[in-house]
Amino acid sequence: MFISLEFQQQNTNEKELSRVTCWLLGAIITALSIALTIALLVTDKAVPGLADLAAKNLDISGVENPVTAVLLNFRSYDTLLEIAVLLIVAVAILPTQSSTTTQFLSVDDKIIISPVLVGLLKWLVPLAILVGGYLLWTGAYSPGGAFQAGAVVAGAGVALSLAGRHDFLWQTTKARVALNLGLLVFLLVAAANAIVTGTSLQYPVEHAGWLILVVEIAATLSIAAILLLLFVRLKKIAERSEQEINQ
Amino acid sequence: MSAEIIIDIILSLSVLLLACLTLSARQVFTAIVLYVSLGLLVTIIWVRLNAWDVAIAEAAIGAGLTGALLLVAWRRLSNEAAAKFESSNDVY
Amino acid sequence: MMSWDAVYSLLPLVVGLPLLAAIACALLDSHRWRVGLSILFAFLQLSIVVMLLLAIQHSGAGASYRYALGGWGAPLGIDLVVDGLAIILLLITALLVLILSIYSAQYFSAPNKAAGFWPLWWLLVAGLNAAFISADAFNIYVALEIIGLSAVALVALTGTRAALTAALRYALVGLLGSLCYLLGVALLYRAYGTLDLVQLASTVQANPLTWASLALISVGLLLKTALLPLHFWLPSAHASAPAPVSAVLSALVVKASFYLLVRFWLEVLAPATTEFAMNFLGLLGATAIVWGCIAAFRASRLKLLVAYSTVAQLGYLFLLFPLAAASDISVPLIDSVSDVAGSAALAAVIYFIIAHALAKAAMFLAAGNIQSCYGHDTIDKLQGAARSQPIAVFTFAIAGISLIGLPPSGGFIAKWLLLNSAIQNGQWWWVIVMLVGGLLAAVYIGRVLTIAFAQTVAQSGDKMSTHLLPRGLAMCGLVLAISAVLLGFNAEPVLALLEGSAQISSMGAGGL
Amino acid sequence: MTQDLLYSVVGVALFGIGVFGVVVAAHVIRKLIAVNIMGIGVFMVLLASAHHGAITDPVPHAMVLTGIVVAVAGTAQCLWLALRIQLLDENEAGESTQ
Repeated sequence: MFISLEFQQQNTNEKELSRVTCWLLGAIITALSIALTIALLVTDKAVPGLADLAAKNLDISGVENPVTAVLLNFRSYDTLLEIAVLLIVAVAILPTQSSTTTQFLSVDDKIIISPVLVGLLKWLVPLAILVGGYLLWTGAYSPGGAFQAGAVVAGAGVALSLAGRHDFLWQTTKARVALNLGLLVFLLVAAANAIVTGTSLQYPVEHAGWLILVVEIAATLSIAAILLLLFVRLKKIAERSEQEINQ
Repeated sequence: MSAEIIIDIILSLSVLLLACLTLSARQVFTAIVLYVSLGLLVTIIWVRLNAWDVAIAEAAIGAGLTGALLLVAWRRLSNEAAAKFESSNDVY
Repeated sequence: MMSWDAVYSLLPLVVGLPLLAAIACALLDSHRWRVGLSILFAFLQLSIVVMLLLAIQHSGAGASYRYALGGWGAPLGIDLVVDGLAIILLLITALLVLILSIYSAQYFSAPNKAAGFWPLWWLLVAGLNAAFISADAFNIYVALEIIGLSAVALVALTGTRAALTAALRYALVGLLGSLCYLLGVALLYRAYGTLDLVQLASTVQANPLTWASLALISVGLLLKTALLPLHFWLPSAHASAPAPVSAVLSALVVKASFYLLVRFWLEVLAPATTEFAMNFLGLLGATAIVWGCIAAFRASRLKLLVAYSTVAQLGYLFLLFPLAAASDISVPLIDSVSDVAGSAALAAVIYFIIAHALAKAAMFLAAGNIQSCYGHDTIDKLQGAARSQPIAVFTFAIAGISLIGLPPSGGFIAKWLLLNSAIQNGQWWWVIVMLVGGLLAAVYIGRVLTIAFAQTVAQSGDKMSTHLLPRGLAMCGLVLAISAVLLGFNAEPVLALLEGSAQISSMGAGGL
Repeated sequence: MTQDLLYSVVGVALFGIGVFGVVVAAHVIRKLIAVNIMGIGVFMVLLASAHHGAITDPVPHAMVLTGIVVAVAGTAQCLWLALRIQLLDENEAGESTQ
């Protein structure tokens, strides 16, 4: 199936695969999927995975939601690297020119938008931030956490951006700090842990709760900033020209 | 055979159907809309599987944000011919 | 007495320092600060890796060390593991990163591009190091994503249409590969309830599910390693990236996924592998050698030639699998002759990785220098390059010696070891492939040198508007090329280092 | 147990559908949608494996959360590159007609 991927991409003018190739490909993939399904059906799964271990150590993890415990304590290294993944994309699409302004959020009053929208935004944005804060806080006990909270807060920014009046200046220092803060705080906490407990990313049991919260707050901020950046920059490049996007 | 399993079977079939529809949609715009609805349907399955954390993230990021990004890009890339995957000739 | 455990506790810094460097480069606004900090961090990283190397050597042959991040320990937590194989890759990474950082400091003099380059550069280094020392299957997925996304962003830095198209294809292939890998990991977790490589190695059985996940993991990693039928994305991506990025892509990035393949095939999922599959990989490798050389000969641009040469050289690495299959490398039988031959094949391949990394990085830097001088790198228009760009052409020639495998270069020793191992196993057909590959490499490198040394036509002398490059740019490539050759002169100590490290099955045995 | 098997199989099928879509589709957005469907398939296998009736294994949940975020990052990067290519092409076309 991958040979045909190559086939298609090397033939520059081939718009779509021929019908025969499509059918052949479909047949091969179906056969492989069926083989995989049979492999799944004939093999027993490990019960219950790591559920017991996670449940046993939940008491000393500093949080009560097992998923948050896995994300920010048991396997926090994955989460650390994942924030780095987000940072990569953020850096890759960040405007390159430095700016002189310091204000992150700018409002252009000349753009007239309907009063209904203004009213809606007035409610929506604080509400989203409130919900984000709640998700972040409740993540320690019940479903929620930094990613969900970050996404909701970013949603508030997306709404602002779509309304058309607000602009985000990503080259400001504030913006750059916001983008990097999550990873930075995570690294600093990891280093502090290494000094106190001797092992990187190992939280002292009695301080685990608030340390995780600190990491989560910083991570939420960065995740929200990066997700918003992704949307705003894509929107900008989709609307404007090459020169403008670097400003 | 309980009611539970029937719900699961219906959900599974509709997810598979929706995935096929998404990929075979004639218009790119339709494909995006169908993909977002697929994401929302999958969210229900995540809830069925007791994965509430994932369900929230899927709805917000997987369906919501990804859908928004695709839609925003679609406005510029809607020209089917231009956005086709072309190997660059200058390489050879 | 110095406690070696204290040295081992520096292990997380191998990932932490590059991440910190990335943040610093992203936050700082001054070009000079960024460069200074980067070179400082590169030095720090190198010294930490050297300390770890000393600690490993002190612990004796086949030693490994596990670091339980978060103090939980596998399977609940994530462990880092460093053994001889990992430390050698860390070392070559740290060395190349130092030299390439010095090169990049001069290469990216325009602040616009440099602002994007340095954070991405360090994130890529963090991803590479994370992949080398990870002992967790899912963690490797995240590390692969870091490598993939940052490599794509670095390729796109060139900004031309060719580079952006290549980057887009690279990104899609990367996503496809990662998802295949992730499905493989999901199946493994489903069946065995652990993500730790060592625990997996001791519990996996040869059953359909393991085969399925081995196949998925292999397809994912082979896509990223660009073995022959899956190589289609590599030439354009490696050829259109900025010179230091091309260098690191060819020298290290493809090797990272190869390293993981070795881990999975010879160690983690060894019970599920078959001799037939190993031979199949070897066959693909052999095809890649011949096909890559021919494509390199037909390439019209210098950087494209070097990129196709990478496809060919990657083929040699895959000869490891049939040789290891024949000698049952995965079973630690200390006294058996076949095991010695197997670890000899692994040592040869590690040697090959080091030699190729140095030579290929040198070659890409030389090609980059020629390109930025001439404003193009069309091979047919490079007449007289030897006179106007003596250092670059000289670098290219020396690196070429190592790639062809002429004595006394590192490439020669690597091929010699590989040949020996093939003969020991009685698999003479690989010997033929290797010799043909060497000959073909000589042909395509000879073609470039013939043109470069050709007398310039009289009128072209004043037509050529070559602007001078900073001396440092030329020297970095030269240093790399010369070290590729010196690697051949100093084969003894390097081999001694490999001797202890090439026992791959030590990763599980030596764990805490 | 049957629920788990059902969703595992559906996950594998979604993965297959996604692979087919990636290879066959020509438009970048379609390719990206197909990649995301592949992703959903993998996540479904993971979450189905984590589901043991009353007991739920949190580790795959964390893995899926990570995967979702990585997927959106990759999607955004691809779209960004596609848009930049599009801009370059439009500029080129604009210059050649003038």
